[in-house]
Amino acid sequence: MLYREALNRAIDEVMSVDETVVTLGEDVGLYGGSFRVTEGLVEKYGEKRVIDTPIAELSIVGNAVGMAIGGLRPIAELMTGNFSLLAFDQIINHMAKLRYMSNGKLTLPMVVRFPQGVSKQLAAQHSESYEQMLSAVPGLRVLSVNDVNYAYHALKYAILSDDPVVFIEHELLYNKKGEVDFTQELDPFKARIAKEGSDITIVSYLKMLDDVMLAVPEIEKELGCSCEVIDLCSLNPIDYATLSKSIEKTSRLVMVEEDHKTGGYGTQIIAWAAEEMFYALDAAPLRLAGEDVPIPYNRKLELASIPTPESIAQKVIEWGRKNDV
Amino acid sequence: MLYREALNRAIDEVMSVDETVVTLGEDVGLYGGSFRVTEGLVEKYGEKRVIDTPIAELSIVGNAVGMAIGGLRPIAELMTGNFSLLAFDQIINHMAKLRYMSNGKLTLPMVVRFPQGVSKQLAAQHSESYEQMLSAVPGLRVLSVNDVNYAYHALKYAILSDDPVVFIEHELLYNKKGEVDFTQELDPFKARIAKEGSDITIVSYLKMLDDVMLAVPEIEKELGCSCEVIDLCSLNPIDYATLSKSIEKTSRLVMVEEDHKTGGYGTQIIAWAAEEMFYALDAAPLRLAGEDVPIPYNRKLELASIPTPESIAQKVIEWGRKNDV
Amino acid sequence: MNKLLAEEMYYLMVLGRAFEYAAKENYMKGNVSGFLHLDIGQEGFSVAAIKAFEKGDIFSTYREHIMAMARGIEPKAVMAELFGKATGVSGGKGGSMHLFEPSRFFYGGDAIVGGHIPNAVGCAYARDLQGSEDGVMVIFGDGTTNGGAFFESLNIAATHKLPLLFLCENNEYAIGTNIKRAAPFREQAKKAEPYMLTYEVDGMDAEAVYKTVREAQKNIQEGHGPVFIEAFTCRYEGHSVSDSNAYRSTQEMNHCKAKDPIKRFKKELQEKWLCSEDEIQTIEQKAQKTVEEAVEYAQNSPEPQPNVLFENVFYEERKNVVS
Amino acid sequence: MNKLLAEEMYYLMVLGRAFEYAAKENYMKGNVSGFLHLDIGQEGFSVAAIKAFEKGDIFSTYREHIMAMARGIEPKAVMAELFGKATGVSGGKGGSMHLFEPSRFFYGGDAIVGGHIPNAVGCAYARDLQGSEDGVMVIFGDGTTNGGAFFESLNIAATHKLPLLFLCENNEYAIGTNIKRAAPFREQAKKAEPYMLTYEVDGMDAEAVYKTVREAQKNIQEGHGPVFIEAFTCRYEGHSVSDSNAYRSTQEMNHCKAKDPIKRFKKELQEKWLCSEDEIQTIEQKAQKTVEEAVEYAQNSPEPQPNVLFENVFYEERKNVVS
Ligand SMILES: Cc1ncc(C[n+]2csc(CCOP(=O)(O)OP(=O)(O)O)c2C)c(N)n1
Ligand SMILES: Cc1ncc(C[n+]2csc(CCOP(=O)(O)OP(=O)(O)O)c2C)c(N)n1
Ligand SMILES: [Mg+2]
Ligand SMILES: [Mg+2]
Repeated sequence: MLYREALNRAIDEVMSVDETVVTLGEDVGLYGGSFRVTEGLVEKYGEKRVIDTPIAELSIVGNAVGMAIGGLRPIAELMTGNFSLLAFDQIINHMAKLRYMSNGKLTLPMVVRFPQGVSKQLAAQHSESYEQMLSAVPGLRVLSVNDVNYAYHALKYAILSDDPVVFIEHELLYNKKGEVDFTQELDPFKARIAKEGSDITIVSYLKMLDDVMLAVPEIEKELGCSCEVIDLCSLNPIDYATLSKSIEKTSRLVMVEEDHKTGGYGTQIIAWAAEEMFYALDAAPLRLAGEDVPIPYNRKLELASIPTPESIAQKVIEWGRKNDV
Repeated sequence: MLYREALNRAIDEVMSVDETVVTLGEDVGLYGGSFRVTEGLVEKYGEKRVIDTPIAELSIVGNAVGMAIGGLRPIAELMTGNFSLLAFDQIINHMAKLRYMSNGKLTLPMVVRFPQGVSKQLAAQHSESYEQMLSAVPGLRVLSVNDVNYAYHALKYAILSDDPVVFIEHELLYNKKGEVDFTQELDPFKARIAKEGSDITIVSYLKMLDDVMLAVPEIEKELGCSCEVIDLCSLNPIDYATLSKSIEKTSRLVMVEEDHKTGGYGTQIIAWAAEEMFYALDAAPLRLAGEDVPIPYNRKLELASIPTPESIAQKVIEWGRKNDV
Repeated sequence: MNKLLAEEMYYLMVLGRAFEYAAKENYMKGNVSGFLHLDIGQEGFSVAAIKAFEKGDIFSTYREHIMAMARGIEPKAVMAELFGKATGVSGGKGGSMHLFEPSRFFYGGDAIVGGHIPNAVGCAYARDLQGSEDGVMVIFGDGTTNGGAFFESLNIAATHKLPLLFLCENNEYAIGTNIKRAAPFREQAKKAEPYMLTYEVDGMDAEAVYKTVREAQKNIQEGHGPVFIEAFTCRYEGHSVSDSNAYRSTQEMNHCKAKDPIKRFKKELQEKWLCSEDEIQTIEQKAQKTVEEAVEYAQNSPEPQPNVLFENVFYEERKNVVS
Repeated sequence: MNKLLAEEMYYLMVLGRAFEYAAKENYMKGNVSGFLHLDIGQEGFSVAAIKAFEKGDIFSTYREHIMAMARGIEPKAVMAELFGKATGVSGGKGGSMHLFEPSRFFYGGDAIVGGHIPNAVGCAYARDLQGSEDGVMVIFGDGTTNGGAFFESLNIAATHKLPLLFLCENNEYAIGTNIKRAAPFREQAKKAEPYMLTYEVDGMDAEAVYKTVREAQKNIQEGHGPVFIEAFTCRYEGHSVSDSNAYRSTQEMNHCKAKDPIKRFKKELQEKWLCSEDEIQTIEQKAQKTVEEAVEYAQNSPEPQPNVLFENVFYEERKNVVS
């Protein structure tokens, strides 16, 4: 099953049993969704539950908030995270805060989902990552999974949860293949150990995790060590328990992300480790991230602006040598 | 001179010599500005250069971008940072990126300024801090000064700079008193040593720096140590040179900010230190920040949600004792 | 309208005004803080609109104390909220701008100008899907009709023929900026004309507001889609308690106060509903007493417990460390 | 219009179409990537609008190759940009959606639907302040007229009587969503009517577009404030090269293509301007050759240097570590 099919299946299953679930967004209905995540749903559930919206992101999220207040469980799709900026007021000032401001009188069972990140030459206004901003907002859960099985379970959880969830996907993951275990009970807030190891803890998430996995064989060969790779899955809350267990074992931490180096999401992981795991660390942690530039169109420049399997391997090996790994 | 008067003076001086400078925002003209920063300007420069806008933040910033393209030097005021969310698309996708996407053909000499932070019981939709988001955007300079003298010099610099600058103020600093040295040449991107010391480096900025200064005497007394306090002034770029010099001297780092603990601005400072200054640090760094909750209205809850001079003193002392400072 | 309702409305207006003055007084004393937006001068509008929109959901702005009370939220729970007390309608976490009571279908107080309008659209969508008839009313000021959220909502509500009543309180000012300096014309209903049926009404005339909202709701109930009402009003005080109101001349203020909605409605009570001076006094005294009791209640109520700070961030209290 | 201009316009239309097909071909070959939005079917509209708006600033969307060339940007610099080469109009950093040439007052290519409209408003403000007469033109699609940025701009432009021409290219589709499913009516000019003078024009008729834009610019130059033009057009291809266009029936496509703007303008050239078959062929060959040369140029141009990645983030290249 493809990643996008797993998402489709999760939405479909929930819609088929709970008629309060609706999904809305640009081209999610008749067109089948820009990335085909909502394909086939309008035929099954009709235009009143699979709602094509105008190009009005502030309203897409704002309407979803109102639908949730009115007793529905909306899933709002934004075509890409880049357009989520137009909805930041609704996401941050409304979706995240209404429950708290009302002292719990309002409940907002809703999901905002979108893909993000560097795809292929979509240029600066279509290639950004926004998890660092959204994971810093109290009142939002942020899920962002790499794995196909997790995609199914995490999205299903998000829809059924009574809390507002931002569900971040990646344009390059939609066609990823994987098995889904439909019978499993899976906690989407628990980090996934993508690979066990004993000498370096490498933390990543979303698409970059695949690049890390591609880099690992060379790292292990060159450094003669074994890497433990952790897929965060939930960006907020963070499963610190899994992280600390791993760091206690390896004493070394590497964080890899696609976001920019300055202020990117991984600063939270490194800052946490510096505060809470300082004495467990044998070496300065390493954080690999994108350059501090808007994403350029040209393919070579674009690839030079973010970590790649090659650059990850190279930089971790360099760091490993310098730090006696 | 008050902080807000220093800002007013900076704008006034530049407007008087450069007629391409305009300022726009809600109630900046006839009303004199919500926080009186633009007081008196419309009388001097007329309604065409001191422009009252409708309540349309996306347009306020979007128009400023267009004015800059058209050869003006706009200063856009947003009533508070909380409303800047409505303008995030223009700030991030346009103001920050147009120069890069055009390969330098476009230049955007503009400033977006706003106050932010916890004032007094303005509740969740009026009390947030957004520097962590905006400082993570390549293409934006972010200045946020604590000191009255710096307020004057940094804003003047920002207006005259050919780059887009986000200038973040704090509602509780506007009536702060200080001397301005008009003859000084001051680099607003250089951090300010608010107090020299030898044993702990405390980094902060904006309003929280004043709270740190209030906490320092007790910290020094209780721990029998001397604190060096650094006011970042520029949140992006960061003056790492000043920071590393201080940390090399003290071997200890504390970061204090008003933003939330998870994903707040200070994660960048701690993550940088962990990566680059790890072997210079004798103790785990400490980061004091707001709780991970929306800001509540009730005064006691509100104060419990952010660091205060008392809580800063208490937590630094506790940390110092545990870490043999 | 009948006599009983007229009396109730008069009671709510008088209560509203007394409440607002009491709130102001307690702001001066330091019992109330933050932004405090008073509805004095607009009581007729606020009470009539809410009472006319009998059933259905209501989304309002930050200037909503009187509306909340007209919707049946206890004055003491509103005053306690202004005092930031645990007994407040939002437990002391929301304050003046954030009064919520879903059991009364009142989703009150949004402090982002225009931010609640897309929410109301979404709720109208939900009601439509659920087959409920009463629809949704969203209330906002003239300064709100220049922002993207408002426009997008007109378009969406009209496209889907949603059961939504847009109610614009045009007091001609957004803080210190007159509407004629923020829009090309004074009448904001013009903006809605391409999309839906519009009405203009004198917002200082409670009876007229009542009738217009009734008619509009009927239209909605009959499935004709959204409606826009513009009510011209006047606020007597500054934008919030901290605004000096210096941008309006004494002349303008006098002109504005001459149309007092409470005096006008009192006359109607007397002339049309034949209420005696006694009956009216009884109402006024009751209102006064209710406000006094509300203040006392707020004063004596406990502060929220410290741990409340961490409660209701989420519905499911899930620890940050999961396993 | 005179014969010379008519010939130039025809040249630009033919050039435009050939350019777009060449771009598509090179996308299939992998020389061009990212989002590629073709303007085929709308050449008459794009060329006529730009030529009519002789002077003044232009802000466009991502579907702007032909507009950029009509404004005088070299076809080879546009093609090189699509190839991501250093010689591209944006140095290979922008790509198809981001063509900028301030020396020709063309601020191209915004990829955020509606995002460029507030920028155009700001630029019109600047021109007004500077006393320049020609004003600003902003071009956008029918799908853009449902978003907040568009509405706010109508209001602001009208309030300040700015020299701004809103030009809506209504091809009835926003990707796969028909305008009638995203707005309550097909004609988007209705939305502008409360604010400004509006025109509707057949966007497949280049001459009509030319005349309307001329008239509108004259209006602006005379200081009457903003104007709105809606041109009904038809795009022949999918939204972008990666869109299969499956949501439009063959019948709809045939109907649409029957109005071909190039064929129509060719007829005008022949009948009104008495161009000979020879003259026309010369133009067509020149256009074809220019496109071929543009592709060759793009192909042979160098990639950007690696260090370009870090350039032009800021105007002042200030190091992160200051002291
Ligand atoms: C998005 C946003 N921008 C600015 C503000 C600041 N502000 C609060 S109320 C207000 C004026 C609103 O005027 P209007 O809509 O006419 O309502 P009124 O206060 O007259 O009832 C402004 C500018 C805000 N709260 N939210
Ligand atoms: C804010 C935003 N939302 C969504 C998109 C994705 N998108 C790109 S073009 C487009 C359709 C625009 O349609 P229209 O305005 O009619 O222009 P056309 O493509 O027909 O020329 C959409 C939805 C975007 N680029 N920006
Ligand atoms: Mg008003
Ligand atoms: Mg279109």
